[in-house]
Amino acid sequence: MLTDDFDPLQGKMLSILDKDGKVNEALEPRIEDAKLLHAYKTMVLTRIADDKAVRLQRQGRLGAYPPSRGQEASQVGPALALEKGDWLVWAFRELGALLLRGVPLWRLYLYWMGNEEGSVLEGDVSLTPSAVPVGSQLPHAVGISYAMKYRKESNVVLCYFGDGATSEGDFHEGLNFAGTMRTPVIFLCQNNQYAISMPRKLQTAAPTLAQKACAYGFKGIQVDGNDLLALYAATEEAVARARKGEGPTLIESFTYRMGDHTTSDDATKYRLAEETAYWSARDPISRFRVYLERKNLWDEKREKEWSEEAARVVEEEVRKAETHAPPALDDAFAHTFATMPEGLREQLEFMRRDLPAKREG
Amino acid sequence: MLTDDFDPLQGKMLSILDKDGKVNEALEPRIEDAKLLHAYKTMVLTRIADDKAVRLQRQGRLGAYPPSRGQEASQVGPALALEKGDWLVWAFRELGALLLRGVPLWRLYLYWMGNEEGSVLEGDVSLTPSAVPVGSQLPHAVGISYAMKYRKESNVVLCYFGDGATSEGDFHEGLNFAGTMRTPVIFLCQNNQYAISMPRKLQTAAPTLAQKACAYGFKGIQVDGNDLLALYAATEEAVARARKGEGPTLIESFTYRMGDHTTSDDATKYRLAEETAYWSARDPISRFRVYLERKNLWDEKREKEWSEEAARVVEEEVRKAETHAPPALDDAFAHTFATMPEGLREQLEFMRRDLPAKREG
Amino acid sequence: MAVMNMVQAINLALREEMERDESVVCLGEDVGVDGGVFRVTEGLFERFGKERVIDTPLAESSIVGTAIGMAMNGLRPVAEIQFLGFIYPAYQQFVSHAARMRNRTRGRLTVPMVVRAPYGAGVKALEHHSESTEAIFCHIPGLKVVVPATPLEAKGLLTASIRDPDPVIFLEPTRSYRLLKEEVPEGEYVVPLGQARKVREGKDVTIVGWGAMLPIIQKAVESLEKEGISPEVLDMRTLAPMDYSSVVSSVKRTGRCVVVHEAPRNLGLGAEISARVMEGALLSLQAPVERVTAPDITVPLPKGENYYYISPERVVNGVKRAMSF
Amino acid sequence: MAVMNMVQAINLALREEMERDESVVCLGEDVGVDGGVFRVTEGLFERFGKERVIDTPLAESSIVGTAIGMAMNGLRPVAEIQFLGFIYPAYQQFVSHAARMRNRTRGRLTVPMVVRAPYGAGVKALEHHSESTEAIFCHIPGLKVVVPATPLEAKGLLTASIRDPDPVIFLEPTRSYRLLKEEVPEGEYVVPLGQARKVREGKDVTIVGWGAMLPIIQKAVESLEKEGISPEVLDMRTLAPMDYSSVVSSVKRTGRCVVVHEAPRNLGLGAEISARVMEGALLSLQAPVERVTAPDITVPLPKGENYYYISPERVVNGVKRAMSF
Ligand SMILES: Cc1ncc(C[n+]2csc(CCOP(=O)(O)OP(=O)(O)O)c2C)c(N)n1
Ligand SMILES: Cc1ncc(C[n+]2csc(CCOP(=O)(O)OP(=O)(O)O)c2C)c(N)n1
Ligand SMILES: [Mg+2]
Ligand SMILES: [Mg+2]
Repeated sequence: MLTDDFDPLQGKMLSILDKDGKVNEALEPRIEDAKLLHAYKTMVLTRIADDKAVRLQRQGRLGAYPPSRGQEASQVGPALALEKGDWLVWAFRELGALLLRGVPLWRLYLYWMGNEEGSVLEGDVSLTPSAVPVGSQLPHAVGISYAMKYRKESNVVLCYFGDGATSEGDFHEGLNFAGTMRTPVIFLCQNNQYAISMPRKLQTAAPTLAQKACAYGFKGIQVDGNDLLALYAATEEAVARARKGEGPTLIESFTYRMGDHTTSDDATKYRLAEETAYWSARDPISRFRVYLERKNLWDEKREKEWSEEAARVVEEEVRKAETHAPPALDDAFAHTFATMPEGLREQLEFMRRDLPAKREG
Repeated sequence: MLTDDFDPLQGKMLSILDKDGKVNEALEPRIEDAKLLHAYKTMVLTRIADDKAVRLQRQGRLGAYPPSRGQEASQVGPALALEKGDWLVWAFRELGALLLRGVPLWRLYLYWMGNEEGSVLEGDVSLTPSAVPVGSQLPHAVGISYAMKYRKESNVVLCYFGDGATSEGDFHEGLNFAGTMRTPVIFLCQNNQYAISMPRKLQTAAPTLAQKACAYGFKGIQVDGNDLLALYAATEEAVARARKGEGPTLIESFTYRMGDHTTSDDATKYRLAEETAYWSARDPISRFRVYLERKNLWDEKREKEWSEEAARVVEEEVRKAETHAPPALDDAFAHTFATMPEGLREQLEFMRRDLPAKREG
Repeated sequence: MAVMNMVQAINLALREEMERDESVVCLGEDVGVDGGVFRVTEGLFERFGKERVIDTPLAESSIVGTAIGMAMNGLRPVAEIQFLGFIYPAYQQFVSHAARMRNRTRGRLTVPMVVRAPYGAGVKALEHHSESTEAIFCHIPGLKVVVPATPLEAKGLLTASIRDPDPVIFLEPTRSYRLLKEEVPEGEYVVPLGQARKVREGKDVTIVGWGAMLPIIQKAVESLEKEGISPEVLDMRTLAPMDYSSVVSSVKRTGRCVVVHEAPRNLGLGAEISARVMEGALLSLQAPVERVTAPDITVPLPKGENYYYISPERVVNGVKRAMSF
Repeated sequence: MAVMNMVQAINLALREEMERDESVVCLGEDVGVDGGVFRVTEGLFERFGKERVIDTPLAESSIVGTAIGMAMNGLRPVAEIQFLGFIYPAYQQFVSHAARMRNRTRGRLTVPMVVRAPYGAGVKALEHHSESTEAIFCHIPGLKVVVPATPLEAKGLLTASIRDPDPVIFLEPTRSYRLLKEEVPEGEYVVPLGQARKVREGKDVTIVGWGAMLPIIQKAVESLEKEGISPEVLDMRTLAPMDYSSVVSSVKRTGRCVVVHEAPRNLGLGAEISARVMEGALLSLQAPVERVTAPDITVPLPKGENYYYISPERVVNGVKRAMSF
């Protein structure tokens, strides 16, 4: 068991693919080629889409946005271990995981543009909406996984959150519930070293976040968060455990937020260029590319083709989002309850009259 | 360091005085005789006062009451390690600790009788009021201790709570704050094996509560909670650490609630007589009495004298509480703000007229 | 038809809904083995087992948050919070998630959850056990709040709440738990949410209340009648979204309105009812809407509770003020 | 006297109070090194050091709970909650402790704490960043709630709040943070809590608002004046305990009242103001109190915010309804 071999209380961290793309073969997970390629392409797409979102924000075409740059492996790696029917519960900085799950990019842009329609998802997607209140989604993950267990389904829940979230009461309560109920849930902490300006070491006096699992009677493991293989391996093991009814696991993905907290933030106020440079040299995408190239699955030509293709896709999705109709007044009222109460209907009709004409639609 | 020698992660528990009163001399703390006697007498007084409260409730002379029986050492032992100026932050089942700190028993009775005047305390008592919302007092302990640290005082805070409280978000947030701020606070968990009907093992999947400290970067220790010497020793060490600026400690006092959760509860609904019998044989008072007798500090005669004296004191305090004036209407309004706002004054005057005559006074 | 008190009626509703629908589960502190501190869930653990009647750790935010997750994934959780005074740690889960999950997912994910909590003063309880903070939930769009006044009502309203597609906070007046027994039918009995109940017709004044206020209002009515005053009494029973139009149309006939509640006056539900009555019936009003409420103070400990809670005399006084304006 | 915006004025008040009184400390998420996400605490960390300007872990309940403990033990903490929409986890600490510590200890322990939080809609923010849930605090006896409308007011009210012996929730309208600059004095400048401010005298209608509503009301007033309507405008500024008597006496003169707020209508502060006006001035009222508020829905994302927030036109419409009743 990786969780036994890499005990955070003994200062161990799981790493499989080093910063230069060299793989530790003893630990290398078996992943089919198509899946590896899919993961890589999704990471590249994530980065391009993410950079685009930041630019759109700067141009006033999109609202405040939390960039994912640097965390692509941390997002894509764990989600790669899921099957259809498994749920993904996320916070707000998980673009890569969402794209891997097939969420249409233009919907996400639409959401960040401030259009409620961006939250529409077709089909049977096992996905919660973003959870901006930090840590508040963890109990949901427990409840969702409880329902799976109750119905004797073999699905699991993968629940993302940040290092900052580990300080919230809901983190504690959620993990404690999951521990006592032994539900099939994997808690994936993206420790990107900061909660806005707060460095990880001031967030808690514990040397690792992974060791917090010991308070809940299950295992925790710290993983190189820029190493897709390590993330996949740790998550796969945790998923298997969960499917067998052996309960939850806490995974700390040790990564770094290369960009600002959001486009409203200026990270240079609280961190040094050297630090960012250090992490730059540990980029999750480039090392995974080396790995694929060594496996002869990738080359310069494919790289060029895919980045062009991805850029094209991103532009197309932006266009789709930007040409989407603005929300209608009715839509702001429609989803308050399953059936609109009489009083609310009256308010809607009142607002229709009361709003200055230019404002509607 | 006891916290190193008795690591809860290794399944160790500190015990000094065994159930028959035999002392482990290697670990025996040095406590002056007068202090030992004071502790013993307080434990006996606590038991008598506690039993009395239960009887008063049965007679309709006092409201719902949470009995302390069985937890006298767990309450008195830690508080014995405090000095004047140290704060005590408690939950609601800490009668022994309050008596040791000199809180007048009649005030406590008055409080449990439902008279607001029971909360009046004269002088410079470093004591919070009871905190019924489980776990909610922990952040207060952090803030109080922060103020000490800020003013460079050498005082500490001793904060009591139950095993159930460890599941609340405020437990987690409080310990985490204390860990990062390194404030002088001792978290004393009275694990009495139940939170109302919920057995400790269902409260959390962690094998011990003490090990939860590992999530916050400081030490935790599990202590025989019916062993006053062990509690004193562990707390004394933690207090010393705190005074030196070395931050918090979590102490799990492994004890047992011999009575019902409160007088509204019926513990036979959820636990077996055998269990209670097992713990009965581990009574904290009788084993400490043996210890004192072996030290020639106590004997049958003194026992008899003190139990009579304590019983007399208790009756006197009951009388004082029962003859206390009922609260006045004004008092219900007086402490809402430092200065009564105009609108509230109007309400008070209105209520004076509106209340049926018999109700006032 | 059996005669039962409110605790038994709630228990019956829970049992029947659990039998009818496998997706209904109960969770909370002490709801299982112990049967609940008020015995409301008694026997359910034995009947339905620990997967469906879940004793949870002591953590309200997670009780509600877990119930939200369950509800999003196909279950119909009925969570218990031991007293309304301990629900506050879960407030974020209500406001930021339960109330808006439907809106935030454009109807894709919903939260058909019930959170039950005993509430209200007058039972000589400890600190924090007597709160009436219904207003803090009623103010939040997307939440339903229900309070039953009698055993029969409790059965019908709880059944409707469990079947409701949206989150419902079901507040049970502790003072009424064992106050009164009445016939409660076994089997299907549903009281639709969102409709006030006319308890009594009258022509001089409309008295509006809910939950534990009803028996008190009833006593007041008896003495008012002796003085020749004929009150109409409305039990609002769903506090959000509230059936304000029933109040307005009643006041249009009676010309006077007295609202009775145990919450503090400032921003209690009486404020909104008062505002709506003025908006809807100003020209019919012969006196300002009278609010008979607790004062704006913390609920006193039991020996001072008479300074706080609502007595029939205070209701009578309120009606008389309205009559003599 | 320097000309400054509200962010600068608040910063100035904090700095001066910290200089005046060593027991004043600031704490919260990102208040230290970063100077706050809105730059409100900028420069304080450098000036007063990390013992007095404390970057805390991300945990609202503990931020407020720790501040309560600090206040009980002689400090005067000024805690920041990053947005009002994230304060809910701390709600128990406000209701069950801050609001009643004085009462529960019969005056022995008090909580002279300020909790600051940006709030309100209209700045194109993310979900949960636009809440106006002041009502849930105003309803709780023992809490004070303050909202400044201008930089000068902000300085004076915050200074008073920090010196106040009771817990104050100080809500800063994000929309007004940088909207307007005005002269703000350095040194002692205190605006007492609990008193409304008459922004403008008028005779036809009383418009009541606070915070970010004031500039909107101002615009409405300009166009109303052109139509020959003369509104009186009151800035309530302390929302709890509120200076209702100023409203009542104004309405007694004008005969009409319009309340403007951004919170949902149901149980928003408009309800209480409406009820008090009826109670205190029914016979002077020539129209029902008009409430110009947000509807009872979740704050929409930015592209839909026009469906939610208050515009000068909507205020004008409200006044006209009141004038033509
Ligand atoms: C309950 C709550 N408090 C505060 C905020 C404001 N806020 C947004 S993100 C953030 C930091 C989150 O840090 P972390 O959990 O590490 O996630 P990251 O942003 O690094 O991905 C804060 C404080 C919030 N959204 N929710
Ligand atoms: C926040 C909160 N939830 C629920 C309750 C009701 N309640 C009172 S005591 C108690 C159990 C407390 O257990 P524990 O912390 O172990 O303390 P003990 O009673 O055993 O001393 C509960 C659930 C409460 N007081 N506060
Ligand atoms: Mg982070
Ligand atoms: Mg216990």
